[in-house]
Amino acid sequence: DKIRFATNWRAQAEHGGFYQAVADGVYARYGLDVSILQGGPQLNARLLLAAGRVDFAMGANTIQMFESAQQNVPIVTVASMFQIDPVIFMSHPGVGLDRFEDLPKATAFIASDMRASVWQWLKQAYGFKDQNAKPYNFNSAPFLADKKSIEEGILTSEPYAIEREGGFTPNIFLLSDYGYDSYSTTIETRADTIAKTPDLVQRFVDASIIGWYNYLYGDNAQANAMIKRDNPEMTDGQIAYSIAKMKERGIVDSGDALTDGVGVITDARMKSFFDKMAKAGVVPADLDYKRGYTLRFIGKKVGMELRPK
Amino acid sequence: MSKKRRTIQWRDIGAPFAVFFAALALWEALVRWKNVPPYILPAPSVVFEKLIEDRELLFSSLMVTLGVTFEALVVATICGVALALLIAQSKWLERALLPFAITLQVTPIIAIAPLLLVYMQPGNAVLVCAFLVAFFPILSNTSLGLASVDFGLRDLFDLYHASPWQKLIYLRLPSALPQFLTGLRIGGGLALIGAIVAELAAGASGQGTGLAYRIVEAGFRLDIPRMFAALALISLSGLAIYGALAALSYVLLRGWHESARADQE
Amino acid sequence: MSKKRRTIQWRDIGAPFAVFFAALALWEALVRWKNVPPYILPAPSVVFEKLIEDRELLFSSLMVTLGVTFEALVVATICGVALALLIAQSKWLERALLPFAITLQVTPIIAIAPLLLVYMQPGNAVLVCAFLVAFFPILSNTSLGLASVDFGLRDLFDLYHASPWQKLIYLRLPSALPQFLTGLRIGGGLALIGAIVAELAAGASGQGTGLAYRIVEAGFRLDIPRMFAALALISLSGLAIYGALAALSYVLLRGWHESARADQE
Amino acid sequence: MWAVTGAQMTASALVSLRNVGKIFPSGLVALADYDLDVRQGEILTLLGPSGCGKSTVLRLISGLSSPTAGSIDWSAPQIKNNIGFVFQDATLLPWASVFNNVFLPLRLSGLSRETASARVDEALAHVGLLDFSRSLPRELSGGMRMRCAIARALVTHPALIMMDEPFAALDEVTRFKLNDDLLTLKRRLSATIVFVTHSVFEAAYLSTRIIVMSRRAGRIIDEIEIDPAIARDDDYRSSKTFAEACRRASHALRVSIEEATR
Amino acid sequence: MWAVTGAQMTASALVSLRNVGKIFPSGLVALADYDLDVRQGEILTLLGPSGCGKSTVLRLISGLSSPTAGSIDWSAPQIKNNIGFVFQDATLLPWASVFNNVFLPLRLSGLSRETASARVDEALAHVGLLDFSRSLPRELSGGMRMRCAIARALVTHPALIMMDEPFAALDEVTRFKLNDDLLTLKRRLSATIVFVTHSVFEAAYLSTRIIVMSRRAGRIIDEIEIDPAIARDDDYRSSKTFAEACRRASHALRVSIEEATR
Ligand SMILES: Nc1ncnc2c1ncn2[C@@H]1O[C@H](COP(=O)(O)OP(=O)(O)OP(=O)(O)O)[C@@H](O)[C@H]1O
Ligand SMILES: Nc1ncnc2c1ncn2[C@@H]1O[C@H](COP(=O)(O)OP(=O)(O)OP(=O)(O)O)[C@@H](O)[C@H]1O
Ligand SMILES: [Mg+2]
Ligand SMILES: [Mg+2]
Repeated sequence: DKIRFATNWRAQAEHGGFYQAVADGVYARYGLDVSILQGGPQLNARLLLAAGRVDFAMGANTIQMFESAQQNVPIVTVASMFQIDPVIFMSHPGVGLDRFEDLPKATAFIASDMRASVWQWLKQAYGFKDQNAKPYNFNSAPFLADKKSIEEGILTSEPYAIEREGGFTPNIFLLSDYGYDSYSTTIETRADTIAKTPDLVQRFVDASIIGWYNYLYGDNAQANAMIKRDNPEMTDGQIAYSIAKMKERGIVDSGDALTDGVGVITDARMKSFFDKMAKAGVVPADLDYKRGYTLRFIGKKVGMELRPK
Repeated sequence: MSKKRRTIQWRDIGAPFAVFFAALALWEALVRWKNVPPYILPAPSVVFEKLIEDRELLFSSLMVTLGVTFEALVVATICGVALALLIAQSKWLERALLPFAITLQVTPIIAIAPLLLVYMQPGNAVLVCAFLVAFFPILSNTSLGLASVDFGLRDLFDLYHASPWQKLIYLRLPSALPQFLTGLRIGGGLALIGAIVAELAAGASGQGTGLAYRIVEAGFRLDIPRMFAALALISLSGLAIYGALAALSYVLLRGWHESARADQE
Repeated sequence: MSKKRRTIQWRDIGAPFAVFFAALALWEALVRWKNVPPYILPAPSVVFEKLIEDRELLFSSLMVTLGVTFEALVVATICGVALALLIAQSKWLERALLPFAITLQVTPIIAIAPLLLVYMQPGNAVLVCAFLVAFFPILSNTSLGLASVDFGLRDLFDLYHASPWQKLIYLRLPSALPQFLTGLRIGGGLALIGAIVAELAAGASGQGTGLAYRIVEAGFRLDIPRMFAALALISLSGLAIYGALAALSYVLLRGWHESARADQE
Repeated sequence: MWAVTGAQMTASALVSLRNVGKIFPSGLVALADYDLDVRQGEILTLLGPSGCGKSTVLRLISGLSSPTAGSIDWSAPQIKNNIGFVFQDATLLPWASVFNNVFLPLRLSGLSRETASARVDEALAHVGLLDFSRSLPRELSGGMRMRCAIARALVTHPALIMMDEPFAALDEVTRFKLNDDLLTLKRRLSATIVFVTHSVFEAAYLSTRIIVMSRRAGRIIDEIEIDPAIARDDDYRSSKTFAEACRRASHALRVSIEEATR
Repeated sequence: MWAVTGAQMTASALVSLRNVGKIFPSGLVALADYDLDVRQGEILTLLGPSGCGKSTVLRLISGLSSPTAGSIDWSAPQIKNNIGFVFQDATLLPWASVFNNVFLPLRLSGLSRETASARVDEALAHVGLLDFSRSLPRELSGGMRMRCAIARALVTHPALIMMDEPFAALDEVTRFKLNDDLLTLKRRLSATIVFVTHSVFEAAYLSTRIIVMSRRAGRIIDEIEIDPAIARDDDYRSSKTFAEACRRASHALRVSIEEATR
């Protein structure tokens, strides 16, 4: 079957598992001919999914899932490759921004997608303020120039460039350490795809999970070559840094994934996250968020044997 | 005679509205007939409902955006005209300055906004972004206008040894008026665009949040009707700006310039 | 006489270059003196080195961007002129169609690009974005030009019962030429901007990756010298486009239109 | 017997203006209750003080302007499509060469450049501009521009020729020559000519009828007929008929101006 | 004794053109080796076939165009700043009312509207445009536009008046009146006038000197002096002096044209 899968950013190690499954033929073994459509700053992968332009899309976080449920968009999350959302804040060391409690007073460079989601919760939970928010257009120069500022980032990417070009190691605050227990790098598809071809969804989810195991623990050279071909700016150093960070913090393989396999989602964690967001007013408390995901295709311990003991 | 006049006036207003509503009706029909879900293309009626529902939020954002727009347009007009005047002084100045103006025009705001944020206060960075988008058409058109002065009239002013300043006030500026006003009409729309781009690139000026962010946010939320509601407000603002500037043109050119006269008689 | 000529030509080329290099030298000096780190503002020399170093990557990206630019400019020119002609047919058509054109102009591409990708193929979406940015100035200026036909000449053509087509070819188009060409010069720069914005908004068309992406990516990697190298290429392209269109203007208007004649004699 | 008469001859009218009024949007009454017949084959000259409405009458007849009152009727409407008009300003296309300016009416009627070129050259030769056929209007003197406009008006061999002070910018020798050329052409084409001039002598020399208008809404002060049978040559210039026509026209002109300034 | 002479009178020259050449970029030789003295206080008329270079001479003298050869010297350079010029085209500001067009030169010399308004009105009254002072140029007839330009040129009371066929678009009665007005003004201001006309009669009536130019690079064919002491009135028009001046000028004109077409 021909499958189009849209990621949410340019090709990078954070998408490694999917490239791995293409590169080493796992998708092919599952009878899938997958082409990956890489995202970008303006590409709204989930809109493309809703419109039927692609068959699967990568979701960035769980708040987005709540929102599609709220808007009655028939998109369903079927798996989550990351157990930990790698979204972070960075600050300059030694300028009075070394503790998370210090951050709300600083100017915050955040991208508009974060502002529409996580930021709403941060405002309520930690007292961050809208007037401190400045747009982050994926260029850290303003952050480097203003020592009293903080910047959003992804654990596995921005700190690398800042260490190299800025010449210092920034403070890193992984938001999941502060109660932000969203899923990330999810696989989403349309409700009618699930209804009509559940088998196809299952195969895609399984093959992707295997891809991720292989990418993390197996030989990922081919996948990386593919990433670099799709995104020529990507460097080996950056990829190595990303993979190291993913492993170090167990972004993919930790928590529930250790017992039920990569990709797992649990009702309990969904509820915990939903309650936090509802409390923050990010989503209405009466939202039937359960429409937005299904546990039907995961928790089957697929590929767990690939994890080194 | 007076009857004919009235008929024309009715048509003047009626026609565009008729076409406009026809287009909306077609859109509505298409959406309903094809059963297009609202997150792909919302029907006008849905957008309108949303506009009413979210009016407070959207209107306060609109005000922020319009504020930046007007500031940018004023600054762009002043700078565009000033630079055009400077350039018109001599070929030498034109050749020396124009490359910088062109460079500014083609520099992608989105790319340099982060740097602008480094060099200046956020409020100024926003203004600079919006300004950069709007000023070039004003400059170009005013330059053309200043260069298109009738040679006979130029001779007349030379004959009376008019000072450069007098030539400017009494000859070049009135001559350049039609082209300048066209530049202003283009610039008016671009200032609006500029305000939006600037907000995305450098943040809203002041405390509020402009329409740009509302649109992007609605996009992320897949709240496409709200996105269209915001876009509708932008379009209406654009039309209002254009209309106001067109009216200004008409008042200033009526009677003497071909473009503003309906007929010879 | 011929000596005077040559002197002028030397100055024509020399002056802008002198100013340009002076500006670069100042920049270089400032960066060195203030010790500005390259990730905030790279010195021109560093940018130049980067340009040489990354020339293959950057030039192939440049080609992609220029490809989109030219396509967009051609489409914008055709559509802008066609719409201007349509609008010039009657006040009625003008009033009915102009609102749509204005709406398109003020619609922020950056904000709606995600939607465009829903409705069309990425390659087309890119072209539409770039086109939308460039076409309005061409439309506006051509409209002004078409409306500014001398009444005497209009009478002449009426007298001979010239067909609308003949009026167009022999009267209105030549009359509108100066304004059209100014619109084209504005549109040329905007098409370049449009190509860049479009790439950011809708992805590069085709397989290659354009300069926009290089800029964003270099910014993301904090490789600011490369970002400036890419920006420099964009500026140079903008200047080249402007220069080519200005030369075209000169050739077409020389001899009869004030704006292209150095002096009366 | 005087060849100059005041009597109304009833020849067939090509165009009839009846009770024509023209009020400009500025409120200025240029013409009121204006009656005029242009007769087939005549040379009708309008004479009158500056601003009396002569150009307005020409524009109304040719359909370039429409009356705000009254009617304009054509006995042979097809002639409406075969008018040559020399405007008071030369009105040349600034971007086109002299040749192309004169070629324009032929081009508009569908002729190719090859077919037309002989006729264009002939027209240019008549006005003495053959050497300048590749010049742009800007490179011409005022009189040369006007001659170019004359060539353009005559190149189509029109059935009705309207001329608004065509020879005012020309020296007298050239003017006399073009007067004679015009008479020859008229005879060849059996055209009708409506002519505006400020020269009483020119009017008397060329016309078969002179109408003197007053500055007051174009009121007709006098109408002078000159026998078309009289040959127009140097002898005619020294004839009594000519002198009488000049005298009467001058007198009417003076009356019209005195009336206006009163 | 004839008052018309061919002799060179040696009055003080206000401007001297010596060996002046004018070659346009198109390569056309408008003037070659042209010598001319404009004498203080005279009324110099340039006569010549269309395109012979009359307007070019006026533009060279007033400094609007520069010669490609030769020199132009002023004995009283301050007069260069006090020139009134009626161009061959009216050249009015299309966006300004008749009043403002005539006011323009005074405004440029720093006068306020209040101070100037009486003078402007006076100038407008002379050309009969007082009722139209609020009209735009587009609302005027051709002759009215030219009269507006005349008022503008004279409103500054210039010491040197250049007029390029100023009265060509006017009826003869108005023309005669303006001729007399011009003579009165000239006397009042003791101005110098350089005049271009195609009317031999007008030249003979107004001038103290007539220069007839040939179409060949502006070569001077004849120079006719008319005693400035003779009063210019209706009697003069029927005098022998006048007739002789007309005859000689006409003859020279004919010669110049024959020479050119040969
Ligand atoms: N477009 C216009 N708007 C207002 N008034 C006008 C317009 N055109 C002409 N007029 C007025 O109409 C009157 C007649 O004008 P017209 O041009 O017919 O005069 P004319 O007899 O041709 O004069 P001239 O000999 O000076 O050319 C004038 O008083 C003029 O001011
Ligand atoms: N800008 C120009 N470029 C080229 N040739 C020109 C230009 N201006 C005038 N000429 C030429 O110079 C010659 C003299 O022109 P000028 O205007 O002086 O003639 P003129 O004597 O005033 O004629 P007229 O009585 O027709 O006004 C003409 O042959 C004309 O073609
Ligand atoms: Mg007239
Ligand atoms: Mg002349």
